[in-house]
Amino acid sequence: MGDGKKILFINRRGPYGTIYAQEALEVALVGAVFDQKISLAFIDDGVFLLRPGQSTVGLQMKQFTAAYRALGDFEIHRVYVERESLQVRGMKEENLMEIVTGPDGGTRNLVKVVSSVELMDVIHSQDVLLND
Amino acid sequence: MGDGKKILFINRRGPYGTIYAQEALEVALVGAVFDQKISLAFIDDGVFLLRPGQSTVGLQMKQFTAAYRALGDFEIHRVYVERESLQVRGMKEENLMEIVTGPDGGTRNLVKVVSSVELMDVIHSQDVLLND
Amino acid sequence: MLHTVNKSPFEKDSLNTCFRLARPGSDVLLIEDAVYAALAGSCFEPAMSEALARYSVFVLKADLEARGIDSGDLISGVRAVDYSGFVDLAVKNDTVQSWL
Amino acid sequence: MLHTVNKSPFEKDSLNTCFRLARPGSDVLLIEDAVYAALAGSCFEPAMSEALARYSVFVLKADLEARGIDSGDLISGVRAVDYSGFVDLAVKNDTVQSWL
Amino acid sequence: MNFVVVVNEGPYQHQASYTAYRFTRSALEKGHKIMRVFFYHDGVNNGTSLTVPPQDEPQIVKQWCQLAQDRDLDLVVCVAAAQRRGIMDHREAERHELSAPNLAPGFRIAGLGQLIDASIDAERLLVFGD
Amino acid sequence: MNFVVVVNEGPYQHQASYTAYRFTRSALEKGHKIMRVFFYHDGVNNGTSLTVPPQDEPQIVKQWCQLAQDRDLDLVVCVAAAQRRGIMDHREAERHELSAPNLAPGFRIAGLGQLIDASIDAERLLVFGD
Repeated sequence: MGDGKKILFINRRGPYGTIYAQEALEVALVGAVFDQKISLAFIDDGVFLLRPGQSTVGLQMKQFTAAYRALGDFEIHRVYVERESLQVRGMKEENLMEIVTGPDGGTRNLVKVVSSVELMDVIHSQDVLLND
Repeated sequence: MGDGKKILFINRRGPYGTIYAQEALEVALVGAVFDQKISLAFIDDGVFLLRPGQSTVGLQMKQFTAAYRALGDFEIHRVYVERESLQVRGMKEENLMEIVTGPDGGTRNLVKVVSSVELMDVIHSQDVLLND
Repeated sequence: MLHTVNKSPFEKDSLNTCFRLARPGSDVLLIEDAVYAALAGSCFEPAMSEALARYSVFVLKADLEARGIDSGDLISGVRAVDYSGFVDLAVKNDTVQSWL
Repeated sequence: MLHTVNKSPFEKDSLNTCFRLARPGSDVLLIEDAVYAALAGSCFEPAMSEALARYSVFVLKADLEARGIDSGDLISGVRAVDYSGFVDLAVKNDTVQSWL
Repeated sequence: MNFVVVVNEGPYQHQASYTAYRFTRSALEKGHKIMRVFFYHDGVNNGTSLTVPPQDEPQIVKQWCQLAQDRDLDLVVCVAAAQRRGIMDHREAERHELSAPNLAPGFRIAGLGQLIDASIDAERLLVFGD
Repeated sequence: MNFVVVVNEGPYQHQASYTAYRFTRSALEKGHKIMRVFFYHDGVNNGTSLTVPPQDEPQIVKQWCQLAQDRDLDLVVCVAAAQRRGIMDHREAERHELSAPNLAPGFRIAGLGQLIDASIDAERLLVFGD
């Protein structure tokens, strides 16, 4: 983990209805190779991005959210999900897509469900906030 | 007033933040020369379009809402404004921009404030609904 | 009359406006991000249940599947249709209103 | 920290999310359609009044004027700034979060 | 039955163009007629000839072009909206002395009257947007 | 102070590009530095050379070009977002064998690294979008 800037990518929209989250993921993956302290946050409809079981065969669009798992292969600090956003949407914490890191055994899920108050602290401790 | 189709243009967004209302007005003005029974409805943030006192000098954008008055020169059937949308936004009925019609004296304000239930009937009695 | 809605009810007010202005007996079709409104257990479920007493509510199947929502996740009474069913709904009803 | 919001609170949830996640003491700047949130007498006034107890709330003057909102229409405590004031707010705060 | 379809958003940023395309294709497959697809607002950006999307993503502009060719679809890009956003056919590019047109084959540029005309003549009008 | 400005929406449909432009101009007038304006998502459409808006409306593309020229501003259009949406410079148009480029003068096309780079080096980053 570099001593670079703390950069947080905030996702607040669901998948497929718009391209914002897909293109934001492309930025995050590029950012991950810059040796900065990168995190992602999923808030509001952004929590739908980590909903499992997505199949775009019928929609004939790219199922890009599978690529969130690739974040585990990079030096990503954390993936935060706001608990209040999940609750409002009837989403269960235990049903979120996992993003696993740690190639040599001892794997760890990067996804961390946090309260609004905890997320507030995360947001206010960043150097750069990117969102769309 | 022609016996053409009843076409309702529905405006649900305010001015300047997006161009939808401005370009929708361009369609309505073109539609007005086609000898159809044209009406407009202002719902949700669309009621902000008829708020008086708009000045875009500082914004350096076109103050297009003045052109709603031009509707009075065309064979427009009615301009409906939803009362509930006004109330939620703290807007007073008597403060709405007037759209006056009737060139030879006996002028009449095309703008009619209606309840949600009345507007429901208006919407369901149209042949074509255009919105953006 | 057919009313289509394409916005998540957690993000935008479009579906609430549809439910305020669609006449009882109307068909309401949820497409794109609006399919999240049919998710059981959300804070929007009471509004949707109330709407189901007044409208026939449909959801576009491809949009559900893409968003990881299967039939077991739906509020009961909501019916899934494919694009062909969307066309049929547009044919069946005299006019279509898109709440964007 | 500076939080900017550009969406009408009657249309989208952005401002509510801002108020949920902005730390007390933050600066909040309403631009574009978000300036409608500062309108006195709307159903959003209670939320805004509560926010004013926790944040310094600013509105962009050019956006107010364009939308026909004059200083007498504003909820008291909200302060109007011009683009230069916007830049000053961005300079004064270490980070800027845009709630879109 | 005779439809007119209105598309208000460009390719990729919003799902609107995809949904409109799927509806249109399905209606045609069921034997209905699409008298016109009218591209308005940012929808005019669907008419660009210059997209090169990644191969594993929808080729929505090409799909519209192909459908136009296969089914003799009338794809109309609004001229006023297109001028604001930089979509030009040969005639417009020449008139404004701009380098080169970028309107994709299968699309044509025309006025708002084409939308009103279609909404009068068609039996159903559907709007796809944001 | 050193800013980077991100623009996520195209010209005309949304106010984002206007607000970003006014912020940028004001910051420059106050003596600050704008190290880069990065156009992402539909924001890439600000880089088209083919807009001909009505004369009584903002000429936002030309305004960005002019500001770039006057102040030596670095206007960067994201290549991946631009390929999806049909914004091309000479090199890209040749590579894809497309008719002609449509990138406006004053803009350049580059990768997402330019956004990350800028967000690391600049003291403040502001996003303007929908």
